[in-house]
Amino acid sequence: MFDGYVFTDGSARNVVENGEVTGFQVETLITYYRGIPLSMVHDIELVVDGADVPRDELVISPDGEDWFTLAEAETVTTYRWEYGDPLYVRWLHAGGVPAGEHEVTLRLKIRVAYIPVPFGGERTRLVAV
Amino acid sequence: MFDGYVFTDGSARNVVENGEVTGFQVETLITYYRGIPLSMVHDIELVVDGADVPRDELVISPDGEDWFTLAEAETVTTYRWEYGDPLYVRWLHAGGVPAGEHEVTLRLKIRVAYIPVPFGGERTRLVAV
Amino acid sequence: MSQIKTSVSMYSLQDSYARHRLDLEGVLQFVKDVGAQGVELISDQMITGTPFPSDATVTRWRDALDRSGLAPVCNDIFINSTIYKNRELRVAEQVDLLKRELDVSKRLGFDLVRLVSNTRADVTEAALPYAEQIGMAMALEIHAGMSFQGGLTSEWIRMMRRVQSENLGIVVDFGIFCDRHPRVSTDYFRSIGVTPEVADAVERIYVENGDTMRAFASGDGFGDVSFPPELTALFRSDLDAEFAFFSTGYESTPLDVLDEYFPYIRHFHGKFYEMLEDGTEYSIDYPAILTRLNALGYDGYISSEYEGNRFTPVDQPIHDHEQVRRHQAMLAAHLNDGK
Amino acid sequence: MSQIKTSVSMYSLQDSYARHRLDLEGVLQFVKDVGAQGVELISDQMITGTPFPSDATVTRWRDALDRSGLAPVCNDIFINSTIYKNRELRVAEQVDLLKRELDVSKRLGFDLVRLVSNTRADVTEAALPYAEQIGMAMALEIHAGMSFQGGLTSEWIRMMRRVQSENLGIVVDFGIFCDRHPRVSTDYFRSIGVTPEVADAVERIYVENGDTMRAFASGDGFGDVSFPPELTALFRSDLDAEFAFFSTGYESTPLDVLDEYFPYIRHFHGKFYEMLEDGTEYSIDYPAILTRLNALGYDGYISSEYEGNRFTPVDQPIHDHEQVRRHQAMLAAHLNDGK
Ligand SMILES: [Mn+2]
Ligand SMILES: [Mn+2]
Repeated sequence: MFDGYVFTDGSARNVVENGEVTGFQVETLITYYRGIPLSMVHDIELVVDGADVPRDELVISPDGEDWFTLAEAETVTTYRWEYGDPLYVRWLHAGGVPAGEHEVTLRLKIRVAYIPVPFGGERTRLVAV
Repeated sequence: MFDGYVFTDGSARNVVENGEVTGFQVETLITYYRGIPLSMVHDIELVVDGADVPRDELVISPDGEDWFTLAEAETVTTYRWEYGDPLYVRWLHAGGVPAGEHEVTLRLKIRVAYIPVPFGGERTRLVAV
Repeated sequence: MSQIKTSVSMYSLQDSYARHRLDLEGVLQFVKDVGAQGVELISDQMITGTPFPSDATVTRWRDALDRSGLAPVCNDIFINSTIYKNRELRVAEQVDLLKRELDVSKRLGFDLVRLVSNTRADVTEAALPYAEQIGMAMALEIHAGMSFQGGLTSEWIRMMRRVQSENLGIVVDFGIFCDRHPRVSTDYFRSIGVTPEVADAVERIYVENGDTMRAFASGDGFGDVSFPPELTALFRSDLDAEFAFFSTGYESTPLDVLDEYFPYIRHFHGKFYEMLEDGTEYSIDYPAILTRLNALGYDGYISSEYEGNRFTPVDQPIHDHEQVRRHQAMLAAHLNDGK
Repeated sequence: MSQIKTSVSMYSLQDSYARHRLDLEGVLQFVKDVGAQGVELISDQMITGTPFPSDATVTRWRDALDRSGLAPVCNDIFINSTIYKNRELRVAEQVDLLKRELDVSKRLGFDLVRLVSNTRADVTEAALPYAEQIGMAMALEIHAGMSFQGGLTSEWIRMMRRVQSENLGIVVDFGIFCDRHPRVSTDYFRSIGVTPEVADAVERIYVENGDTMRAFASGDGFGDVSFPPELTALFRSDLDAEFAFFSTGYESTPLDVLDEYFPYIRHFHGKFYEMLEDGTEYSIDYPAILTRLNALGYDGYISSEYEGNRFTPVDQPIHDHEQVRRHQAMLAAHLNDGK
């Protein structure tokens, strides 16, 4: 029901830092109707051209400045993913993805108050890099 | 240097709840000079008559009312272990330890501000239960 | 003479806000323009930095609220009991979070908060002295799928009846009065691949039993669900079970509960899924409810709470403005029914 | 004319407090009775519920402080950067914790906090506008083993020199002026099994090099330590290495640093390990330091900070009262040296 908020159109890009391509990044809105502490992001999966990105190569950021691995994020209660703001999901991967078209799937799970079962959404896009 | 604060004399006892012996418990003061959030208790080991107690059978409490496994305690920032107050360390073990004398070792490690290496203390006592 | 008033929950405009068709000021202006007298907020949704928004953020909200002339009716709050992956928060921790939510609600100009369903009775009771001290009322939402028969809800209500405080009450969500299963939900699940026979069967069971919550579920919003064999025989995928479970989030409750709980009711969520062109709601008989409320002498607010947004197929436009407009028009047309 | 004043850090009475020989009021009364004019607190140590003590706890402290007539000189604070096992807190999170510590220090009646060594410069600078706003000064402790040459300390001092705020400064701990390695430390480590030849060698290297910090360590309080081969050849256990490393927590720094940093010094920790019967400290030449401070015109406080407690063999009595009494008597006797 919140799939439409997953994986913002046009957000996929290689990340360039100091002239080097250091990774690949997408953005998403929250699959919920309110903002939550980052620690309530339960899981994120990124699939590029059919291959799962290793979980420990993913980092997330609510502001594009401070980045956390998914393991770190489990205790990040002090940074908020605001409703209507993007979460940045970055694959730390030297060289990023090659130029051209790629099939990319983003899956997101969050925890909500008093509900023991995390829920979320997913979306696949063909993106040109 | 703080070993003298580990394992309070006379604190070892079997725990009786509703007429049943449900475990074995010791108390300790902090191996430091200030109070800390419970999450900064890095590790606790209890050895009874030469046998290590399995880590997941240990629970700790700063007040004797709310108890946390060591895994849970990693995120317990809201309960404080006050300086000069006991921490209760309980082995959840039906029947407790048999009546008689036992050699019990308590080891404690905490994390402190800005120091990456946890430190603590240990103490062995012969206790009569 | 008693007079029911209308408000709009900003929840209804969530998609407009998330996709930047409306900002905070725009949402309030819209609510004003559709004729509501009051507004309901979800501070976690549109107040940046909640529960510790900056003074500038609070001032921006209060200035916009003042300019709109809308009454701040209710703030919908949550206790993030699942904030850590490795454990659920203990009572004392939840009490601290609840107090923070009361504080921010007060700063934002409210004197009533809606507690989300399944908020614990012991947590609420422990925070009550603080709520009384700062002048905040706490009202548990009675929401379909987790309404009166739910374990945590009934425990909370027992606490409320025992304690008898002016600062405790309930918010009834009209989703408990769904005479028909919302077809927008069925259509949405069909669009993402629910087995058509499952969709038909769920709709049929809803009709036969009044609702599917009583047929399948525990009333706690999650936990054990038992589907009848004639339904499970049709399941072809997890999505089928998900849809069947999801259908238990609507209830067809007799309006008599309004009489029974009237002394405790602080506010209503005018839940709606689909406003039709003829000015009626597909699932909920608003004229009947309003007639009953006027008979009881209700003089508080009913908030338009649009939930159809989540049943719009991916990438299709969400007509939240039109839906809210129609809903407020319907409330206005029937506000004095039965008087 | 300038006049140095004396205070006692409640740190000195930690064992009396932990073992309930003195309560909070008793500690303050003791400090008053030994002749100090001021008191230094570690709020994490003796103020229950820090950094959010109840109003009752704060009132109890302030009433006892008022009754004692002692001046609240400094509160020693910590930023729990290691609060989570799985990561170190980020700058923004540490800034929030620092602001909380400033708030509680203010509530407790202080206008100066001591930042523990290795507090980050960027964290401090980010909290500075808030400190200025509420009228709190933040002074980094210059502690032996992590003093001027330490990476984080020198970074902090560069920040302090650049920013030039009345609300930034340093607290110098006299542990940086250890002419001799504290023998109570050596004796303690001997009592728990350090190899006697290692104990002798460390003492000898301290004498030969002025201290062992310069001989072995990085000056950051942890991290890379390189022991000379003639020492490691004697190691028989981890305890030997631990003792050798621990010895780098004392420094023999020329008193000229007092001249250089005088404009920035807000307060002193009169560290002591062992007050002798003749009224001198075993490791630190107090008359020389006091003479220099009077020459500079220092008119602030020096807090008695007893650290010998931790070197008392397990289950032996800790003579904190007698040690503090002797230390205050020594300060009184030499307070005007060189004037
Ligand atoms: Mn509702
Ligand atoms: Mn010091």
